[in-house]
Amino acid sequence: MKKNFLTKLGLKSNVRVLNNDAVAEFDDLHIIEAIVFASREPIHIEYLLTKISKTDKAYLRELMDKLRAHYDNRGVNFEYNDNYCIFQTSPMIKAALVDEFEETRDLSKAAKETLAIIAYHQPTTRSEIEEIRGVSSSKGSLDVLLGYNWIEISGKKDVPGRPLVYKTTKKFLLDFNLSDINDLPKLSELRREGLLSGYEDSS
Amino acid sequence: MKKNFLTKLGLKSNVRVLNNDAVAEFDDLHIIEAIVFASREPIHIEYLLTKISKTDKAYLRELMDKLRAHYDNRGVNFEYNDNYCIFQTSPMIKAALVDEFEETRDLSKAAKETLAIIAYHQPTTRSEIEEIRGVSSSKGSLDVLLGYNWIEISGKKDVPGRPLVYKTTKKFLLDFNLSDINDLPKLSELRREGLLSGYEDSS
Amino acid sequence: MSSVLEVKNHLIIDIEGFEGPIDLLLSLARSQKVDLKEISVFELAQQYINYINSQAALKIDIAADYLVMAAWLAYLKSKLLLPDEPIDEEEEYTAEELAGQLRHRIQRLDAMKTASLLLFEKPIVNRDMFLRGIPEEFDEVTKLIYNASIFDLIKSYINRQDDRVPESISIFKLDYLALDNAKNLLSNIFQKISGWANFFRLVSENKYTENDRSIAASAFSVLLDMVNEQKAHTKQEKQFGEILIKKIGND
Repeated sequence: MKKNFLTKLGLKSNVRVLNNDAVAEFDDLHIIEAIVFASREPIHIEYLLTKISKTDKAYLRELMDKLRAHYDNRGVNFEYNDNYCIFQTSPMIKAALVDEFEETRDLSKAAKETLAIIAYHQPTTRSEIEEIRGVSSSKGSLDVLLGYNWIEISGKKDVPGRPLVYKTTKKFLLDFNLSDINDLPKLSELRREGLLSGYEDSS
Repeated sequence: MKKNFLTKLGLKSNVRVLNNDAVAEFDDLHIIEAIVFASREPIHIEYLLTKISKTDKAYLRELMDKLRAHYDNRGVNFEYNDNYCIFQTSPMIKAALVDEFEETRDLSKAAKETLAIIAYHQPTTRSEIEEIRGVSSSKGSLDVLLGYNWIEISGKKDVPGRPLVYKTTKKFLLDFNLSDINDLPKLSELRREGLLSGYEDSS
Repeated sequence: MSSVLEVKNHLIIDIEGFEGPIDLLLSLARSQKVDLKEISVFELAQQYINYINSQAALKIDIAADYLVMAAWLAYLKSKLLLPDEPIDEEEEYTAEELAGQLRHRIQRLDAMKTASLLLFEKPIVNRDMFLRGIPEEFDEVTKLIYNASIFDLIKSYINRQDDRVPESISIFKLDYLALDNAKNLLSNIFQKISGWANFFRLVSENKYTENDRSIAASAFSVLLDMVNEQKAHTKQEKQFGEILIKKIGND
């Protein structure tokens, strides 16, 4: 019965009218699974809404929850945030895969801090980064982060000398599993404490 | 290299440790699943044998059968022959999903070089681009960049032969987050930032 | 690498990985075991100075940044003992305000260090988990999105940037008479003559280029074609004698 229905998918809209909700759901679940599984890039939820039988976010969310549960204990997991879905290998079996697939080497402490400063203060300049870290050199860290495509140059600051400004990229959000930049850990707390601005601004 | 990953997983694994064979099989199944998922090419069965707990083809075959059965009615299928394993979108779903699908790609090296040269030297001609790149053909790259609307033909140069001249477009500025072409960092500025020092030597 | 940097790297290695004076201050502040907001800057300044002194006693090179901070802290410390009045003539900060600023900088670095730990402790793509290796395309894949950042472009540019870009290009004028031009030359000549005429003299009167030999060769080649096509008569009275030409018919 399931297969019978699937063979008619070419006539999607006509067929769906005739079939019951359960079949449509079975269908939709596998459409989402296929689309997301097929891609190396995260798939936007809005895109998925155009592919299933109802343009209904709550319904889609239900299906995504089902998929996540189905893959919960597997070698491959289905993950999503407010915007994107993706399949990725389970972090729990990382050790079996790192030799073959690992692309992100462990970064220096300096590079990690530089990334955090850019993420929380963006857009920001090299001298602002160095001011916060209290050191006068950050070029190596910036190079590494640019190379990973986690940050990008987004123009110049409108102050004397027109220094370059840096901000994080979409790839940064995706690689760190953040829905958007407001998803950064403790962001609102740090804002409230005035730690993301100068002393003057906060007092 | 036979690893028992679940033993590292805390409570869950403590429960499973009671039955070692079952734990190993649970691990092995998911390692196969993850490796086949993440691999950039169809995975050879001999390689999988080096990653699981037993170098035993019959055992591996059993696991592969289980995986195939698990994915039988899904949007994605696990397939194998005598040598290779692969995940593939279910043919029925694939047939149903015949329309636009976005894919992100990296620009070819040639296209990136060509775009960079046009950005920094505009307006410029094809032969000037080829002179800088040291190659005699850049038509393909120009076509890609024109197709992407990042460059446009802005007239003809007033020299013998009246060659076409190219310049970057508004869309280029938009896509690369530049408010103005003068926001394109100058080489001297990048050097001052201490960036790119490694690249000079590598050219 | 400059000597200052070498000194600093040396220092960073030698004193337990502190990356600059603020980092060192943060470490010392943590040892006070109170909330960083409540930290005693007076006490911290003394700790810092003691630490730097102890390092100097060990004859470790101290980078300028650390010494500048030590001097400033000594100054601040002494001012903190005085009544609350502006000590900085230009900006008119009180000692307590300067201490507040320092406290803020220490807290801010602490916050960023914590944030970086939080960011990197969670699973990260391509480090802890991996994505589909063989992406599949569905039929009618039409939309490709190209990934390229300004940094990619600059890298490409740097790799190609060299001195081969010419200042200007000069193209030499060709020093021979093309056959098409020779045909025009001969048709001009034939319009002017009636009866027999000296071919080479006519040609040399209608110079196109400086190279007479090239004109002669091209013109003669065209002339032979015309004879062949029965558009012209030629005759030569003797060996190496003048070549005479005459039009056939009226055209």
